[in-house]
Amino acid sequence: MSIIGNIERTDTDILILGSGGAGMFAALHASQKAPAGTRITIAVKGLLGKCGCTRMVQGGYNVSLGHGDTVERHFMDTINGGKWLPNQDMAWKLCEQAVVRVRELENEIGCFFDRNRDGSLHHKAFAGQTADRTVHKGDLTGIEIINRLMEQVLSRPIEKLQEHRAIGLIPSKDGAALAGVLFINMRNGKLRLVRAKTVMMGTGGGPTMYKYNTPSGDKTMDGLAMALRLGLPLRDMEMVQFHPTGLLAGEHTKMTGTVLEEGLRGAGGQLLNDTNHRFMFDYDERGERATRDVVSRGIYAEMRKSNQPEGGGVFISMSHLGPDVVRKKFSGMVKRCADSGFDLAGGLVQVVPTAHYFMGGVVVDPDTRTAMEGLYVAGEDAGGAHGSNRLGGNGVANSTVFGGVAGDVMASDVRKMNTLRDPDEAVLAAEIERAMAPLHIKPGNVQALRQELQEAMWEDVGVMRTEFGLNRGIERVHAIKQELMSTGVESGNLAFNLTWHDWLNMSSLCDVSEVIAKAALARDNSRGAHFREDYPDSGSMLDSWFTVARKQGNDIEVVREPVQFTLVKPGNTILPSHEPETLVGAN
Amino acid sequence: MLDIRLYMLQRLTALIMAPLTLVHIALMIYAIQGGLSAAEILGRTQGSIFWFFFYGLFVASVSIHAAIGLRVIISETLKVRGTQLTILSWAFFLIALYMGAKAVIGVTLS
Amino acid sequence: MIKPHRKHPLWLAYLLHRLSGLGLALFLPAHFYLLSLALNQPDRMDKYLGWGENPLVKVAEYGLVFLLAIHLFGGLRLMAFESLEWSNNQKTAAACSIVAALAISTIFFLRAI
Amino acid sequence: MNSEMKVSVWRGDESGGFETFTVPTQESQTVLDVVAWIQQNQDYSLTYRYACRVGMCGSCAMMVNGKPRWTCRTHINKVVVDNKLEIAPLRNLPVIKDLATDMDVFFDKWIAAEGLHHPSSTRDDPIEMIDPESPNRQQANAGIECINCAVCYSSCDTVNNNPDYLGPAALQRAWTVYNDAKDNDKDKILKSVSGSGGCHNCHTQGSCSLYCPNELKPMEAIAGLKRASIMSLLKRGK
Ligand SMILES: Cc1cc2nc3c(=O)[nH]c(=O)nc-3n(C[C@H](O)[C@H](O)[C@H](O)COP(=O)(O)OP(=O)(O)OC[C@H]3O[C@@H](n4cnc5c(N)ncnc54)[C@H](O)[C@@H]3O)c2cc1C
Ligand code: HEM
Ligand code: SF4
Ligand code: F3S
Ligand code: FES
Repeated sequence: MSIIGNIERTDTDILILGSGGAGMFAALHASQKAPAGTRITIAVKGLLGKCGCTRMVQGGYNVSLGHGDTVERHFMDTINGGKWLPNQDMAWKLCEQAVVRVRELENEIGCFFDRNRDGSLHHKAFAGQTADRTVHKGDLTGIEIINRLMEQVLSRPIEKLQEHRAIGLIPSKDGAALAGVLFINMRNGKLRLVRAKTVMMGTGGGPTMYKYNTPSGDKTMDGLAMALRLGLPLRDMEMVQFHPTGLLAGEHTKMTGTVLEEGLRGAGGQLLNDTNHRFMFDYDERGERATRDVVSRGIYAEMRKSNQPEGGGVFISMSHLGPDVVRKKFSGMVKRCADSGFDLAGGLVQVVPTAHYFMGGVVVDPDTRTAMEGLYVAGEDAGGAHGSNRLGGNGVANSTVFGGVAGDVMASDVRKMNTLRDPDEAVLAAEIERAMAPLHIKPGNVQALRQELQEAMWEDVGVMRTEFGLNRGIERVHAIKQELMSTGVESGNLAFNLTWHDWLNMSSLCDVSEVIAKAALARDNSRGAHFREDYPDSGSMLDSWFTVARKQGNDIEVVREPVQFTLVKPGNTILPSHEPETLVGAN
Repeated sequence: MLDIRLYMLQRLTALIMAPLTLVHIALMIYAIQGGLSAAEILGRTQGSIFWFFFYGLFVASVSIHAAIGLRVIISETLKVRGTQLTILSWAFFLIALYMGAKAVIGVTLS
Repeated sequence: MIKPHRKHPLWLAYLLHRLSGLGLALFLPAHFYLLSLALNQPDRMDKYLGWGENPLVKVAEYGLVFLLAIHLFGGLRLMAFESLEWSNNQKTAAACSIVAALAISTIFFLRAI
Repeated sequence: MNSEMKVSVWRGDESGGFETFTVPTQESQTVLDVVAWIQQNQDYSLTYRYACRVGMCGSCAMMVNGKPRWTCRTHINKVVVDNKLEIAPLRNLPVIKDLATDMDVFFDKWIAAEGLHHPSSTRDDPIEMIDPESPNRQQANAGIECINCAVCYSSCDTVNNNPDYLGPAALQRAWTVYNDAKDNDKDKILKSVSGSGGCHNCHTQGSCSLYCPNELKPMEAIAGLKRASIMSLLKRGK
């Protein structure tokens, strides 16, 4: 226990976890709105702005700013895309505030989104939308957004704690509110407790417990695991979005799982199986242009059929469009494939569905408040805005909109909070103990366990699910977690000890994996990203419910809560009656 | 170590010297061809206002130009900074200017 | 030894420009000193110029003009790049300036002999 | 290619040294994969940094055989010579441990160069109409895709020689902002790039443009700043 006396303790007023769209906007808005003298701190697992997924956004940002598009239309698309599971008030706020946020990004932050020749914003059409709505900067939209945000944050008096990994949310003594956050300063391996009046968590979820996944390497569900341990309710945890075309280049390379952009299929890219058959039309009349979930399932089914021992994927073929055309139109993708040794323009590139986005998250209200006073959650860590499926382009809209909201709300809430709260030392001690545990046992191979977990989740809790598979998955995850608890890490030098962090990553991933599997088991129908082979039906829309999971003792309890149709009921629309069903292709 | 003022001065002097240098080189080629003696050189230049201004301008420019150039090289390779660096560059400038002036006067005026 | 990241034409051009500038700057005072001798001791100056017949000195002179030419053209190249709207022909320009420098000094050298 | 390679990896901080590992070669293998393999299989204490693994975050850059590169996008076929590879932390930045550097100075200079937007309107105003083909916009676009990987910064010997020098990435960013029609404080930018660490220190070494993995041209951006600052000085005396 002596270590608890040894940890560093510092204070701030507003503490922000993560530097994605959510974290950056929270920091900026807090610094704009908070009373003078308010201390603002942003803590992040990597370097400020250089980690997380917002930076990796390719396609763009959904905003109803042109072509006759309206907030109402954006909202309806979001609700339909989420198969009526979204929290409608959150979805509305998302669509409404996206307009403000994009203007803020352009006018105040300095982003430049692509323009039409006449100088107006260029919008493109993402799948599942009834208007050309997505603004973008080429196919590197995230870099533009995060770099500009980063500049603004760096130029303000905001304290930054880089390579500070949050490992525990520490409640106050009475348990009524949050007192602070426990970190590992990764660079020197020392622990640090930061007390704060308000904390916003924006660690970005990230379904990296799957064999194939797209998010950045630093994302390992730490936030949701921390919220789970704190006893907070998590919703829609079964909802994992797979992107149909992740690069398959072998298990030994980090290139595997990374996204080959949607546009390839949109432009006419063909998916072929190992007998050279163009199979997507066997599953959907739209062929390769069907929605993400449909194509992912098609590919998955095809992979299962071919049953290759190597676990090979299917092939994407572009060459029929003319290699030179492809090279020109998709130069970024062609170069990226070439860097891992593949010829996208002229040859075949192997692809697999890859875990891309996590719709589930902490239950929050539209102001990002959680069940615990002092804790706010925004971005991919928060559940509700997308329901069972996220539209392409709504991810970054979500994180930037609600990050900004959190910043505003915290700035006003701190005014009412006079003092910092004292942490519950018992919880603190337990969290320290948990993090230090692997340092006291015999070192083992953490990476091997990560691979096992990723296999288990891919096979049993993946693109297509069954009760049998899910139960087996839960058992496998349990066994792996147990194995992890007896696998240690060399403790000679804790400074920047990546293997220790691999261990902690695994711990978070195991905890959340179990919740995903249990929520998936609870949902005995197929909605959006969640597909049950034993319950292919979507269930009644009018009786839609969402899952809420929370930790009860050592168990995970999953309950169903009815969706409140606060703005629109299934079968209805809020669009005026004369509005056409879709505007795409109309202008 | 090079702010916009010094940068401008260095480029400006370089621009001045460029044509002067070309003429000078051409002259030397011509002179050497004919086999050179001190008297010959002096005969050509002494008492000529033109050559006085020609070489005078060159000397002034080159002293400034080379002093700034050396200043950069010294600071970048020997990590000398601040006042020390300023003193060194001025010293080189003044010495070069003094010696150059003496030479020009000797060659053209006396 | 030249570090790997430095092995490319533009960096070598930079090095050349710096070395030639340095060489010139060191030669300059000596040169001025020599010229001022013309005023006071014309004999000694003649003696120096007499060395001009010495092949070693010829090589040295060749070197000096070479330095001047290199530096001149390198400097013009630099200023052109900096002040004209940029062109993609940097490397070519660098190469040309060296060739031109060589040509001029070779002419000088040949004529002197 | 042989089925194994000898990889020398920098260990410790600035006063550290190289340690050699034997790593199996694979078909699709990047330098980052090599480093990760060593950490996961041979030496659990090896430190390196990466995030996106697809060339977007700019956090994985290292010196590979003495040249700065993004490692997640560098196939080993491009760099392995005689089955040997040498990997070190980026030059010109303080080393924290092994292959991870402290990038704070790099970003401090980014801000010091005024490489950030100076707003001329607010979130309540409409989005400005901007012709994407206008010359200014073209200039701004040329450098906009910088991922701040610091490859250029570590390739530049002027950075190495002059600790005040803002460096190619920061200056390129300043040039981008300078050309942005929406930016409201161009004088501030010119002022901040005209001081003793400013653009005029660049000796046109060209390594920045040569090594930038995104094929950006900081050297040309810096020349642009030199021009703009001189023009402004001539025109307005500031
Ligand atoms: C390849 C790819 C392409 C995408 N393309 C699009 C697109 O075109 N359009 C779209 O709308 N969405 C897209 N998305 C989704 C979108 O990127 C995310 O939804 C969104 O950016 C999430 O933002 P965030 O702020 O919640 O999290 P992130 O941006 O992921 O940031 C999370 C931050 O938290 C930090 N962190 C994590 N754990 C800890 C910890 N324990 N302690 C401290 N800090 C921690 C991370 O390091 C990081 O800084 C894409 C995602 C990926 C992976
Ligand atoms: C003849 C015409 C000349 C031109 C056009 C010229 C041009 C230049 C230019 C543009 C630079 C800046 C280089 C940089 O910033 O990297 C420079 C540097 C320099 N010049 Fe000249 N120069 C000339 C003559 C001379 C002469 C005669 C001398 C010395 C006697 C000289 C000495 C130097 C020195 C020492 C430097 C510094 C080199 C460096 O910073 O790397 N120059 N010159
Ligand atoms: S200019 Fe190129 S090399 Fe330099 S930081 Fe930007 S992307 Fe990296
Ligand atoms: S390498 Fe350095 S010197 Fe200038 S051209 Fe690039 S910044
Ligand atoms: S890991 Fe992001 S650029 Fe290499």
